[in-house]
Amino acid sequence: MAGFANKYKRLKKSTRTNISAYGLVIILFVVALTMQSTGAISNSLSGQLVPICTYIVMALSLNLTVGFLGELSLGHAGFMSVGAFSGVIAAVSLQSSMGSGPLLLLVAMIIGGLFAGIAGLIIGIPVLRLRGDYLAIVTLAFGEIIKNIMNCLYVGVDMGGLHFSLKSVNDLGMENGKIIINGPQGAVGIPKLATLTAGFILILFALFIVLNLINSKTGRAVTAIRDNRIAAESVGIGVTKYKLTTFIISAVLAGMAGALYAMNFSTVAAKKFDFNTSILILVFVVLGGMGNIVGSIVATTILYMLPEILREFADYRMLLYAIVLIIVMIATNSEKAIQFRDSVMAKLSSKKRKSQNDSETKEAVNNE
Amino acid sequence: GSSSESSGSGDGGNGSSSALKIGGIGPVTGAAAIYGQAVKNGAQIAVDEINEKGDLQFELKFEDDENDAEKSVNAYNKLKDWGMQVSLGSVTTQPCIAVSTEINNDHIFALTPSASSTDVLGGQPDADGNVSIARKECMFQMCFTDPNQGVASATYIKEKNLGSKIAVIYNNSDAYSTGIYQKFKAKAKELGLDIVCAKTFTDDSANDFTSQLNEAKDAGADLLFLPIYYTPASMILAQANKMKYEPKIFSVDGMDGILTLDNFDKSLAEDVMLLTPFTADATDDLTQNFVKTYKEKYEDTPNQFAADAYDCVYAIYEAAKKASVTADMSASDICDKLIAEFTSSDFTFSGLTGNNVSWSDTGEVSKEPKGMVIKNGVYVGM
Amino acid sequence: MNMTLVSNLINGISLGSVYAIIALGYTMVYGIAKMLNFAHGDVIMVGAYMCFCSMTYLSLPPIVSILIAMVVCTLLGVIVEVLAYRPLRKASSLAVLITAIGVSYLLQNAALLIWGSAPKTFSSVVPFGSVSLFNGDLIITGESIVTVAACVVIMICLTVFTKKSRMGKAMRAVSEDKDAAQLMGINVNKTIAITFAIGSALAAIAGVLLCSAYPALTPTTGSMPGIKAFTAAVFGGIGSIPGAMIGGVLLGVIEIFSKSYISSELADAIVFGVLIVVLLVKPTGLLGKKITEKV
Amino acid sequence: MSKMVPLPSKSIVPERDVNKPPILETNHLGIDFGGLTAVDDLTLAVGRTEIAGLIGPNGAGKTTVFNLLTNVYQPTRGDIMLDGVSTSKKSTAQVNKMGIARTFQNIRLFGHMSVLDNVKVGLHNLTKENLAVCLTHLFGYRKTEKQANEQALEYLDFFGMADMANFPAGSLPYGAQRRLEIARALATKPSIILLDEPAAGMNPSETAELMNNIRRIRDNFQIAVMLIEHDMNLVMNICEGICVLDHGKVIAKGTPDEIKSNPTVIEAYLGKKNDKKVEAKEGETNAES
Amino acid sequence: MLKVDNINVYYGQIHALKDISLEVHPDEIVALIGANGAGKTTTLHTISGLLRTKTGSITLMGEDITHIKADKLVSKGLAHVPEGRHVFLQMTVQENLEMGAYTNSAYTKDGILDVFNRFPRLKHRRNQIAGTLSGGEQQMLAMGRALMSQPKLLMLDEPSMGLAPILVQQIFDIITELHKSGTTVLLVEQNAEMALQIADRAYVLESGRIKLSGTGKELASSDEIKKAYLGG
Ligand SMILES: Nc1ncnc2c1ncn2[C@@H]1O[C@H](COP(=O)(O)OP(=O)(O)OP(=O)(O)O)[C@@H](O)[C@H]1O
Ligand SMILES: Nc1ncnc2c1ncn2[C@@H]1O[C@H](COP(=O)(O)OP(=O)(O)OP(=O)(O)O)[C@@H](O)[C@H]1O
Ligand SMILES: [Mg+2]
Ligand SMILES: [Mg+2]
Repeated sequence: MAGFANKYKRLKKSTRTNISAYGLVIILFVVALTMQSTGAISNSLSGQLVPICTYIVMALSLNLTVGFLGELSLGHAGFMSVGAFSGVIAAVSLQSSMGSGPLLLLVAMIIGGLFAGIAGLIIGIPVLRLRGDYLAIVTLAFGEIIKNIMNCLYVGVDMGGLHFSLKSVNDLGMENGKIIINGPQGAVGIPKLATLTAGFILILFALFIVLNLINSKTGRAVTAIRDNRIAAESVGIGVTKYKLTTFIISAVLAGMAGALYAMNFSTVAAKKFDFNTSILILVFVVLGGMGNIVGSIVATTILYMLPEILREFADYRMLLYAIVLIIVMIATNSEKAIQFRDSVMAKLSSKKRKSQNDSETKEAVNNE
Repeated sequence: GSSSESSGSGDGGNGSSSALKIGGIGPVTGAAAIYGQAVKNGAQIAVDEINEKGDLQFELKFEDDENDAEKSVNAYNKLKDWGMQVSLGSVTTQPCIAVSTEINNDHIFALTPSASSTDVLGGQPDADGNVSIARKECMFQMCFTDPNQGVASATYIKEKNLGSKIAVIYNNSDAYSTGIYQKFKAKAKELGLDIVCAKTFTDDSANDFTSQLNEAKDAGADLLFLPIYYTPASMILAQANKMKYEPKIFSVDGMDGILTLDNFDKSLAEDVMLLTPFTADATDDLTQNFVKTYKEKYEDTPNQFAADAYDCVYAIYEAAKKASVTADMSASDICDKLIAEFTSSDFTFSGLTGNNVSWSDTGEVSKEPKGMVIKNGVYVGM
Repeated sequence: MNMTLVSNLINGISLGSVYAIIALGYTMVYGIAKMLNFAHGDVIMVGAYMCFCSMTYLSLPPIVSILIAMVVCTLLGVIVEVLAYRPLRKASSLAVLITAIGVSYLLQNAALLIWGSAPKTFSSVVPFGSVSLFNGDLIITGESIVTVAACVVIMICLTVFTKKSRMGKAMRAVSEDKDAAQLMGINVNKTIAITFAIGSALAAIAGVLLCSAYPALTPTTGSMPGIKAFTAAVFGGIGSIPGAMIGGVLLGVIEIFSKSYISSELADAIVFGVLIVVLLVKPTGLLGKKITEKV
Repeated sequence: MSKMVPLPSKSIVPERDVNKPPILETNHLGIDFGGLTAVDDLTLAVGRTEIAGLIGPNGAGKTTVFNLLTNVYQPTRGDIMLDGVSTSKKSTAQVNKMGIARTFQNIRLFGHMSVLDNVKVGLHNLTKENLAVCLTHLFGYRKTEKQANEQALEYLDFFGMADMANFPAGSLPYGAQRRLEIARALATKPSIILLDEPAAGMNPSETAELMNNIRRIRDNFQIAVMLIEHDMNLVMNICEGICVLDHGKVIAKGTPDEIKSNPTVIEAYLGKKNDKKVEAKEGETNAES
Repeated sequence: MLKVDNINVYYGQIHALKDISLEVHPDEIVALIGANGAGKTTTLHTISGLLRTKTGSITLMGEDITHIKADKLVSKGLAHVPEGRHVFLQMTVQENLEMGAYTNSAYTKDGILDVFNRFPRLKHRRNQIAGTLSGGEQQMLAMGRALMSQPKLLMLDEPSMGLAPILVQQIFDIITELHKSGTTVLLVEQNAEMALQIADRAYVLESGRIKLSGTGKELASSDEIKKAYLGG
């Protein structure tokens, strides 16, 4: 065991991140799956599994934009929205020809990712020209615009194919068709295709993409741009190209997560993907640690379950949630807390050393 | 508001306790908290009263969903863990659509007090005959469906000849409001009513209505139809008043509660007409008792959400007794029995929101909307 | 002349002025403390509730109620600053942002527990009614007049304050370089606390005026105006006081006009769309200073 | 066109081809910031393997010239030719691909990345990894990464920094950071490298090492070097041609000896005392930092 | 005037200053020299209250200032020109100088005149945004700004960094002049040669410890110093 731990320590940092990220996800999945199949899981927890998967993918996706690209995005739920609705349209309209199975889900997720990617491209081109908080506000604006447009979107399908309208159901001009998206009422009657396994595979896919990306030439370029844009330009890195690439990849992942999300509930409405949802995902990312993949996964899981755990406190639970959030932020980020943590860590490690080799430590102390 | 919520044994099994477990879901925090809290309180009063009677015992657990479909499903799962046998669905429409699917899959009987969209029940075609969702047999509604109210409103206006030029302001980001409006529009066309202007707002812009009002005024509308909840409606009334624009105002059950608004200038609501199944000012004993208890317990005046919830619990109680449901039955068995009872032709129910109320097997309620007009700060029948 | 047009314009300016007052608070805090204080909108809500309570429950006159609201909000702002934001002075701006969101949730949920979810109808603090012009074709509400006037006065006061006063100068210095400001003898913590105090007092005024014009008061009253005002602040160039004013007013006018003449469904999309276009043409907002980064 | 160093120059590199056109030429280059003319009418040329110096008082416009050469700023007037090709309308990144690399007056490293990765970022345009390779880590990813690592290590080795490869760049001592910045610039395979005050903040022994390194860069990579420096010891010792700027204008051009004795330069830049010192203690330090 | 007694300063785990003690007497120029990362800047930051010391004490003109924060020290006569200048980049030259007189507003007008006399270059750029000044101009501005509080003890952190030879000379001339007009100076420099020339006394810092101290002349002629810092 100790030997293994040592070997693990000697690995390259990126390899270590990879192992712990994939390992964590696989272990969580196996545990959840066994619990689910043996029935040793509460309905409450079981019902949260797929949403947790989608939010983990959302957090990974946002971490790519915020943690790695270093650009604050306050409208990430917008991509989730695009993915969710395009996925729903695909699933509902293809349901009759493909049957509702994993393949339909896959197609829905791919189409969701594709359209979110297109949205990412359209939004990224103007947005990424801006800097800092201005960029943040424009992503917020785009998030609101997407929500607003989705709120006015009417889609239906009948024998003649898909019908779209931005006005009302009546303008769809359908005959005996099926309404897929009904403006502010959103989509109803979505086939429930999402499963824990699908969520797990999507997380693995997102991890694969994100981890590979950051440990590659593109990843280095992106990190370089974040650390020092001017220097990155001076060594021949086209800033826009790499920012846009990353942004689009992030959007695609968010779109796929959105499609999975929609397929887990029989209904989904544009309102869901608002500023608050964007912020929620941002909270996952920031609490997990910017650029920290494992952190994102852990923080998402814990923070998603927190309000459910706090249900016992009835009316006070959201108040408690807010207080926990503030305290955790201060405890993990304030100067004093960090100093305190460092000193505790120092003491712990020195104790460890002491137990290992008492006399040596003493000498060292004397020397100091 | 506080609740005297008894904690469940949580062993997930059915019938281990002597009380029938009723689960409710709704927003008790967040922007829509008012509706969830009203339902929670109304249902709790009914449960307390029924338990006093000493025969069939109820236990109510109410979970928060922040008016969010996802959280509503989470809350539903939590209630399942608790051992819920009968459900009150979910208070608001969107979450209830999501929850009703789960409920139907799990075969648990549900009677929602307030989620009024037809999609909650499923199986109902819209104006063009398009069906978006199949019938969920376990789902029943206590409130009018949205189309129902739209049609009723148009008919009422036509019959009583309330206005010749109609303007509508509705909440485009709200399923309830949009649902009523769409049906209203279709029916109005059929009846030859003239809608001169239809303007929308969203939850995010529910502050300033001057531009909508200006437009209605310019279009010469003499009747303003407001298929919306009373909070934005109160602002519309205030702003119209400031603009010195005084059309007749006709509204739906969402308007109920406007008179109970804290500090509201009741003169603004003078002559407002509305369709509502319940008024807190009604003089019958049932209503007066309910209002009194509610005020004592929650220091607030109940609105129709509370009344519908109260009725829901009583309807379930009566049906359960008739169908000889006992607390030790499984949720699925109870569901079968209650569906049979609710859809049987000889089951009717009288409560706060209507007399001789019955249900069809589509899950819709059939009760008479009451046309009310506000005179001197109180409701008067029209 | 088309009176509806004029009336819409006036309503837009009036709504915009409320945004502007909120935006001024945002801009102050952002400009000096360099943080997006997403809890600002909720301070507005608290201010409105305080004013409501002292008017309805204590039957105090409006002026006194406004003052009480301002005092409470000022205290609240400073307390939040000291307890939640000050420990994070050296942390990343995102950590502060998330904390601010936590504070926002906290205030909303605390208000929900204290005042309940049912809306309160706010009685206007404006003592006079509407002014009717052109035989009643054009009506200007008292609230509009007071809001616009208050907005202009506040903007002028703030501009003079930051440009001329000693504290104002200290604020500018702190906003640029906290360490250097300290070396000039400026107490950074005190300066930031005062900034929060001013911003929060403004929020109280904004809350009172907002609810006077749009009288339904709930625990979430401040959220959307908060976001809109934040947009307005960016629109005008965040950190710039006249910018916040112009941004707010323009935003209000665009909102009302797109509701009236384009589409009320898409009004918000249009507002945000205009913001994006403006930022693309002028990346730091209408009056924002260009950030000069010397290479 | 006037050459910065009159041809044939007193080149210390015998094989330099004086007949080839210069690598870098500027033509009446100028830029205004609002009312301020930061650089005006700058016309100069740098030979293929020349070490050229750009000196002048603070605020003379030296850094601005570098910013113009790398298209960080777009010139108000004039144009720049790199190896006979105009660089106008190009982005900084494109100019780098054309062959101009630089360092910065205030160090701009990628502080959170490792030393090795900093150089690998420099190798960016020479590493053949398309997006598909990046996302999948297939299609020869290992091979290209290995190559990149080896190349990067070579550059580090050149500056004796190979043993620091895995440290975060931000944690390096100051002198090493300066060297790393140069290594990163070199990794882009430029035909001319621009160094903005490379000796700033260095002590005399570090400076001596730097001088040596600059010569090695030129000899080894056969490229031109243009540097800005206030350390006259360094400038006078290694530059073959020097251009003196003041108020954005060229006030003198020539060999170190010519510059040292130019009264205008002494007046504007070197100062009387300093000048004496430079003469007196030639070869010794007169280090500025 | 200033007495630093056995201070130990940490950055998290890093022990940056180890038992540093030094003294500055009235009307002295004391130089603090040492290689990069020796801890010179840290020492100045600790004295001026921007950093805390774990142990030891700092006394300024007889008053214990160990726990006094930076902003209170300005009015006690301490001015610190930080490394990297830290001028207010978005303010004009004039505004920067006005900020310098924050605790000393009565002196603003005269002070600005005085600074412009010393640094005529700044006068021409008085309305330019400081962020666009060249390095040397910014250094002058930072010094000028510090002088606006009419300090008794002026601490300078590498004032000659990045300056043209002629300006380095000027800066050192100004320091000597300031000293003559009664300001005590604590000077941190990498440019050991120049610093030792004008310093009455000097301390040599190495890896967070005081390694040597003595008069400027002594140190300038010490072999050890010559080797390490003077390129000899
Ligand atoms: N972005 C800008 N906007 C306005 N003025 C600028 C800008 N960049 C530089 N300047 C001005 O141009 C002049 C030249 O600056 P530059 O940085 O090129 O000087 P330098 O010669 O490098 O000086 P130093 O040796 O001190 O670094 C300065 O007066 C500076 O104020
Ligand atoms: N903010 C910081 N966090 C961690 N370590 C630091 C920090 N600042 C300085 N150090 C470390 O403290 C030590 C002393 O640094 P300091 O800046 O005081 O040196 P210096 O003598 O001023 O050097 P220079 O000549 O480069 O200015 C160095 O080892 C440095 O790495
Ligand atoms: Mg320069
Ligand atoms: Mg230093």
